[in-house]
Amino acid sequence: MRFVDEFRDADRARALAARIAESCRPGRTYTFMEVCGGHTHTIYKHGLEDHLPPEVNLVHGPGCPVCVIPMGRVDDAIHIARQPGVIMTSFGDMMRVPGGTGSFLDAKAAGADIRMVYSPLDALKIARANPDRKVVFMAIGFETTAPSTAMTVLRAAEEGLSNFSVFCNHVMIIPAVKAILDSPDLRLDGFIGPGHVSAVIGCQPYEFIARDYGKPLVVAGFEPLDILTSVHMLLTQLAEGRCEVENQYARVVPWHGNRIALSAIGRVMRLRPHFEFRGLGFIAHSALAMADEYAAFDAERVFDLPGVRVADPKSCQCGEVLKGVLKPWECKVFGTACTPETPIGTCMVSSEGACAAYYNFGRFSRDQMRAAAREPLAEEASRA
Amino acid sequence: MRFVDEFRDADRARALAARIAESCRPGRTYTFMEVCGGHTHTIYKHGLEDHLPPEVNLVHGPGCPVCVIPMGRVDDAIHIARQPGVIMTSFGDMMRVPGGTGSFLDAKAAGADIRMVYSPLDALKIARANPDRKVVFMAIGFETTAPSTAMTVLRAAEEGLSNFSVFCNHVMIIPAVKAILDSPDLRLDGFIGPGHVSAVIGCQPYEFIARDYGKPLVVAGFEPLDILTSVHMLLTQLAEGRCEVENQYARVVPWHGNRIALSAIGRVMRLRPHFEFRGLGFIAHSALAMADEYAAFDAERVFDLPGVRVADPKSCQCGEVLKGVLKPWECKVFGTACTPETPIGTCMVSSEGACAAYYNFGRFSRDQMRAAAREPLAEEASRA
Amino acid sequence: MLDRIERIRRRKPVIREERITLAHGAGGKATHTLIEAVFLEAFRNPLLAPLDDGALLRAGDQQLAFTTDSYVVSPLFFPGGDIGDLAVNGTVNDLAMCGARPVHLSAGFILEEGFAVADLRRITDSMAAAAEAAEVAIVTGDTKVVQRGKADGCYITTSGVGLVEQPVTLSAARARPGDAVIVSGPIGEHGAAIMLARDDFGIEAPIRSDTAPLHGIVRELLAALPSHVRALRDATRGGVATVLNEVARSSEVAVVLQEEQIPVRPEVTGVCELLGLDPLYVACEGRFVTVVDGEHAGQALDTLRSHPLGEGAAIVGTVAAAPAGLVLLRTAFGGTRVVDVLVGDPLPRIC
Amino acid sequence: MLDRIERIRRRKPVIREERITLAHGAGGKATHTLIEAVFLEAFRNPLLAPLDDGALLRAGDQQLAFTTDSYVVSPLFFPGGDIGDLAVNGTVNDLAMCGARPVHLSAGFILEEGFAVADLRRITDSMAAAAEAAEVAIVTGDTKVVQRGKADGCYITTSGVGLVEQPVTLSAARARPGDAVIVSGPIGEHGAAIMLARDDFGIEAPIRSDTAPLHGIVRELLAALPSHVRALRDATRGGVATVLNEVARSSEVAVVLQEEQIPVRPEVTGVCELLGLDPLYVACEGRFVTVVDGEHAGQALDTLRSHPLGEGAAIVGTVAAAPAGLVLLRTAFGGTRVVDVLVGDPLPRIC
Amino acid sequence: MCLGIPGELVERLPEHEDLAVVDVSGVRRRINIGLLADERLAPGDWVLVHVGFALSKISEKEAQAVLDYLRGLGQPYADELDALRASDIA
Amino acid sequence: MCLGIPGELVERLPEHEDLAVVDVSGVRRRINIGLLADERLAPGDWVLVHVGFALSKISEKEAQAVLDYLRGLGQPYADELDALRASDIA
Ligand code: SF4
Ligand code: SF4
Ligand SMILES: [Mg+2]
Ligand SMILES: [Mg+2]
Ligand SMILES: [Mg+2]
Ligand SMILES: [Mg+2]
Ligand SMILES: [Mg+2]
Ligand SMILES: [Mg+2]
Ligand SMILES: [Mg+2]
Ligand SMILES: [Mg+2]
Ligand SMILES: [Mg+2]
Ligand SMILES: [Mg+2]
Repeated sequence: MRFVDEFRDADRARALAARIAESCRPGRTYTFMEVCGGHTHTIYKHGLEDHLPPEVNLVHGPGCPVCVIPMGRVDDAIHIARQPGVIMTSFGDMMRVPGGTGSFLDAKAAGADIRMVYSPLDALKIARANPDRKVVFMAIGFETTAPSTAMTVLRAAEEGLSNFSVFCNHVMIIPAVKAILDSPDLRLDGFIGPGHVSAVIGCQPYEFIARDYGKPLVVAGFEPLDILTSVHMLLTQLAEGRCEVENQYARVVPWHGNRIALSAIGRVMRLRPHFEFRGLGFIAHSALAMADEYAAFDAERVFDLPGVRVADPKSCQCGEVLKGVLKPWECKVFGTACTPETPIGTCMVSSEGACAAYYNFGRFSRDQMRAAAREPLAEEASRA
Repeated sequence: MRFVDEFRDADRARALAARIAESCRPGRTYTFMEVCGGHTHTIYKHGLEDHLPPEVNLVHGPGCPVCVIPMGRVDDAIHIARQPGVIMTSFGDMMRVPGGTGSFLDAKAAGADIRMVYSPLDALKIARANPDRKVVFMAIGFETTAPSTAMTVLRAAEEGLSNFSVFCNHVMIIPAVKAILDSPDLRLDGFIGPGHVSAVIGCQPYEFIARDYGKPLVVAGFEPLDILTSVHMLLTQLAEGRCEVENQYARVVPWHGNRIALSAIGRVMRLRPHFEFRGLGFIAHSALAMADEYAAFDAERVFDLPGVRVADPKSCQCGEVLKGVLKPWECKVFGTACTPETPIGTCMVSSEGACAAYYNFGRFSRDQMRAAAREPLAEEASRA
Repeated sequence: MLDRIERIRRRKPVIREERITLAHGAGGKATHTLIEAVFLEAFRNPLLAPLDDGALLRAGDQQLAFTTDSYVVSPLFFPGGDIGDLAVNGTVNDLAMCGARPVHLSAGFILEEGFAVADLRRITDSMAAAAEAAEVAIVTGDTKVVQRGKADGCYITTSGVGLVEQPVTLSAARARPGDAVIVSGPIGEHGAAIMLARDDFGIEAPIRSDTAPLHGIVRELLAALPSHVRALRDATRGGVATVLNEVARSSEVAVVLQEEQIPVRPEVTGVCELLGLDPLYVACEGRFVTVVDGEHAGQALDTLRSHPLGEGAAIVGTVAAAPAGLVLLRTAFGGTRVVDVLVGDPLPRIC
Repeated sequence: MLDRIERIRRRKPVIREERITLAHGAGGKATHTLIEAVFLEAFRNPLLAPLDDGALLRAGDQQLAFTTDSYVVSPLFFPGGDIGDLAVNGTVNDLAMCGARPVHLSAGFILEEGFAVADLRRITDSMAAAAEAAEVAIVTGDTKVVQRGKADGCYITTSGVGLVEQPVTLSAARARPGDAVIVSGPIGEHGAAIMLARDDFGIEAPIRSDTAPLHGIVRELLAALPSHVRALRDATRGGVATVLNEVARSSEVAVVLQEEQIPVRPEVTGVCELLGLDPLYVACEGRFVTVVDGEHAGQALDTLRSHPLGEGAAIVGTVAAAPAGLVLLRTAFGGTRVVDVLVGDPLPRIC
Repeated sequence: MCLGIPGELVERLPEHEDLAVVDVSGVRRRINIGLLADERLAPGDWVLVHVGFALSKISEKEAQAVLDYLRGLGQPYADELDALRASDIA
Repeated sequence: MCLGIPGELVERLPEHEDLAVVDVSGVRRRINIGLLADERLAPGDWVLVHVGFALSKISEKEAQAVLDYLRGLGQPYADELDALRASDIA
């Protein structure tokens, strides 16, 4: 088993789609939020909504770390990158994210040494190879990614590297979901829970959602059949009157998460009192900073930061999109002033951002898509 | 008066040539050495020998600073240039001079930061602009150039620049001429003295040549008429049985030289006990090093130098050429293995080197040249 | 909403950036914007306007094709090729895509001070071999040397002149509903090979660049279907997705692809998965896309498959009338999505 | 001794260096050695062999000229021009030197990440203006972007196709004894302007680049003397001295120059004196050297002088039988000297 | 960002206990398996790779359970499909 | 190396007593005149420029003396030339 193709099978999808359609109570519509941007990406990439009946409506949540980073933090990162002798390292996803004064890509074009890495360990490699430079890793991501940053810092400390630091922007999924749940304008019937975050934190932390907010949640994998299955599991819970946390992604997600990963985070990082999420505003205890013991690796202490909060552009409706209140195309600037080429909001940058995913992969009514796709392949035609 | 064209006039040259021919005692030949490479350059560039009778023979002396620099010093300079953080600055003349392991140009191609400058003051400018780099000036030249280096160091000291140093290879003309005079295989009737060196040291230092060695010397300017005039003055002295130091270049050369220049050298530099001249071997008291008071600006003390003496290639006959014993084309490798493109000896590098000057500008019997030059210009032909 | 977006997509492109970024060279939207807003704007003339692989010119009674490309690939040597054969094949292919027989090439070298002469010889040797294989002569050239630190070893610009011997009308603007879309072999191998050769990501896989001269296979295709080939495009920077978007936009048609039909070697899939890339956007240097009359698609496929460079050819989609200007993908999962033009991705230099 | 040297000078060139140095790009001996030992060796073919300004090709009933040059001048903007008009004029001129009417140009851009879009527009605007002035169209192009620190703002490679409309046989190998050597105007202004624009030497002078398209003046010359023009060469890298050495060597004749006849503006003389350079080796970008039948030299001169770009034309020398292969200069001082090919001088990048 | 790829562990590297090589469709990369120190990983095990780290050991049993669940759900559909095909042929 | 060029001093610069501008055939460069501090240089004076320094003040009187010497030497030659030309015309 490769754990990929098996979960992309069209025949299985069609069978499941039929069951999903049957599971909908006539006359009722269902709105589920997929919390994680990875799910958003999968949904659009595979055209998953073509398998959903009109009664089932997916809204895209705040789980794209690139989408929630506030502009001021991008500006701070660029400020660091511009200091003499600095090499800033970053995942490719961050390169086009706009701050108040442009993106990493712009700063790089203007002379900053900013390099794309695949792993924080690659940043460490760069630090070792450039002892006379200060190498900073732009750490972003939810709990999925935070352990990798933590392990990298532990490694740097072990090696006694003195020219490596982390600009820590790790955020946490539970406070973000709670902010969504607490927002007054929201109507959701359940959650598709983030699979890879859960590989670290486990499923137990979601229990309050079922218990206190009465919403079912199914932790889901990232192949399209995983998501369809999760939709079916949510519908089944609702049909059966249950409201639980279920784990569709048990092949990857242990119920109690990854102990080593959690303890690495615990050693290297500490909870911030609050942190700004783009569009959602300040959320208490929602992000991680470097622990005092690792102050030497904390770019926020190694460098003087302007730390200026930058208000989101007026026209930006990312907050509503992140809360699932607006569909991407309902934003006033979607596809006109705001495109992946010229993003106004961050949801238009990462391919996991709801707006970018919809712009790149969707941008069509399901009906039009289906009509176009009904054309037979020419080979079939000419051979027939 | 522009002090240039007036001294390049062909009519005046032809008149003077007639007088020179008349001044030769029938049956006798005259051999004069022009000490300075600048004179060699002028002679070939203007085709001056076409105005000399066959009885007058010019041989080219050791006064080309690029030609006398020993290979080991080039290697030392390249060693400095290769140190991390160093910017080596040099006059263009030095770029192709071969050491034992290649030239500046090769070292530059292999990654060293070596920059051409017009003046040592330009090196100082580079040092000011690059406070985090160590800027070294490759100082070469006879007394003409040494005062500029000295003034530059005084300026650097005044400004308190701590990233500037001089790799001092300044040499002195009198010991070099004395070495020539003392060599047993030499037959000279007189000297054409170096005009620009003399602008600094004056004419008085040459008096021992007339007094102790019985050879007349005329300090000459660098335009072709200056040299022709000096030849006439030498012939006149010989005809009149005089043996003196005369100053043909009084418009530039004061009899006692330049007091400020000499005192700048005296402050910043000290005499070396001995120094190697390529082809001539070690000569006592023939070169300058940085004085102890300016040790901070002395690249020989700032950097660790290999200081390895490199033997000249076996086939190299530069020594004989520098002493005037061989004409360039009499060297076994002239124009074949040794060309300006692939110099074996240093006389083939600078356009002031006798071999390069002859290769670039001469390379012909005077008869062939004259025959070719006799062809009328086409305009004359077609308009006639 | 869709109309509004389409209006925006079609309006005169404007460069908002003050400085050139790597995105402007990635072959996607930013590249197109740069070309249209700066180069087309300045040089506007009827031959340049179609922005095809090359320009078609008339010289006496002869029609010529003329094209140019600069090659800045890093690293210079990679599994399956080097900048030298890339520079020859790339220009040969652009001529072939115009329906021309490549004949003469020029080569301009920009060398960095310090570049190893032995490497230069390796490059010129492989250019010579590629030229011989492609039956072209390198007839004129130029060499410049720049200071160390002002280039990356060696850049090569080749231009090519080809003869259009049988009059064919090929253009990205000629696709019509019912046509078939064919790719000549597995896609993305060149781009994947380059990414791995850079060794930035610590990934290893047995992937070789697909660089190859396509004039031979194209000649056979045009000979077999002289009047049924609508468009030819080599799928270089920006990959198959970019080429098909050009077709959809120029012809005002929809292109509908079938995911399972798209030939991708498993190793290329693996690299794309690890790096989060889509093989449809990864460059080829020896594959092309052709749009042919749907009724002759089978014949076209057979012709391509009988050539060594087309063994892996496949019909990957069809042309439909609507939604005009877009490329759609029927996914293996049974859904449908848009395949848009690449938004400038800071990928490594691949050509 | 002379024979021995001549044998050595004519023998197969060998590159001794392991690495490319700036000398290999300076247009002198090292450049020739590189071209002959590497490029000619690898690409050897009859069209390339003559190493003229461009290659002459046949296409149907039409003769074409094809040429390429890469432009890496630093700084990009200088008094009298910029890299843009240089890139157009340079290629137009190489076509004109082949006796062709320049018609189509390609342009390949290599841009450095961070390059100002406004500067790029300035460059493309001046290319467009130069193309219009030269009556050519830029019909195809390419753009690559390289990482910051891997270029110097902007490099441009242009290639050109021209039509040879009246059959003329022009070649550096056609000079014969009795011919006249003419330069079309004062020399060395481009190279001097670039050196000053770099501001490395702290020298200031009112010198502007001479960059200009020469197709018009050449057309008039060829129209006036259809069968008496032997050779045309634009005196770019390496200057007039290098061009004439090529003539002397290819035609196996001597070229004898008269120093006072060589037109040099006083400011250019001043710069050369200060820097110890010889104007004969300093590049022009809007001057050419022509060798014409000696009996028609006066007519050629009158024709050139009646064109605005030839007002300063002058007959500067004659062709003699011996010493074959060499350029001699009768100096103003009344002597004679050899004017050899430049030994690679690390001069700044000028084109 | 949360991109995680299943890969097969093919080799543990001697130079560091945290280093291993995974294979994804014939493509190999070194990854850090320090987060799975509890799992006693061996060649043949599958792991989920995220930014160069193995985040989780993948359970084939659990994967199979999902596929079985789907097969169960799909049975009526498959039956229907078979019926359709049968009627088509007829 | 010992290249020295005559230039006309056209301006002394206010920012430093050692700085001046010389003109060589219409070409201007800043040079250092510190080695000629004894000479009280003023615009119109000619100096010999070497590697950015004025090395010597040029004496027009001495230059003229050389040219006069040459004229003296040349007189017989000039006479001869005139005679030749006269005979040619005849
Ligand atoms: S269209 Fe742009 S501004 Fe609007 S929600 Fe999406 S990303 Fe934000
Ligand atoms: S030919 Fe070369 S080796 Fe011989 S003397 Fe001249 S420079 Fe020296
Ligand atoms: Mg193409
Ligand atoms: Mg092209
Ligand atoms: Mg191409
Ligand atoms: Mg050229
Ligand atoms: Mg390409
Ligand atoms: Mg030319
Ligand atoms: Mg050319
Ligand atoms: Mg040219
Ligand atoms: Mg191109
Ligand atoms: Mg040029």
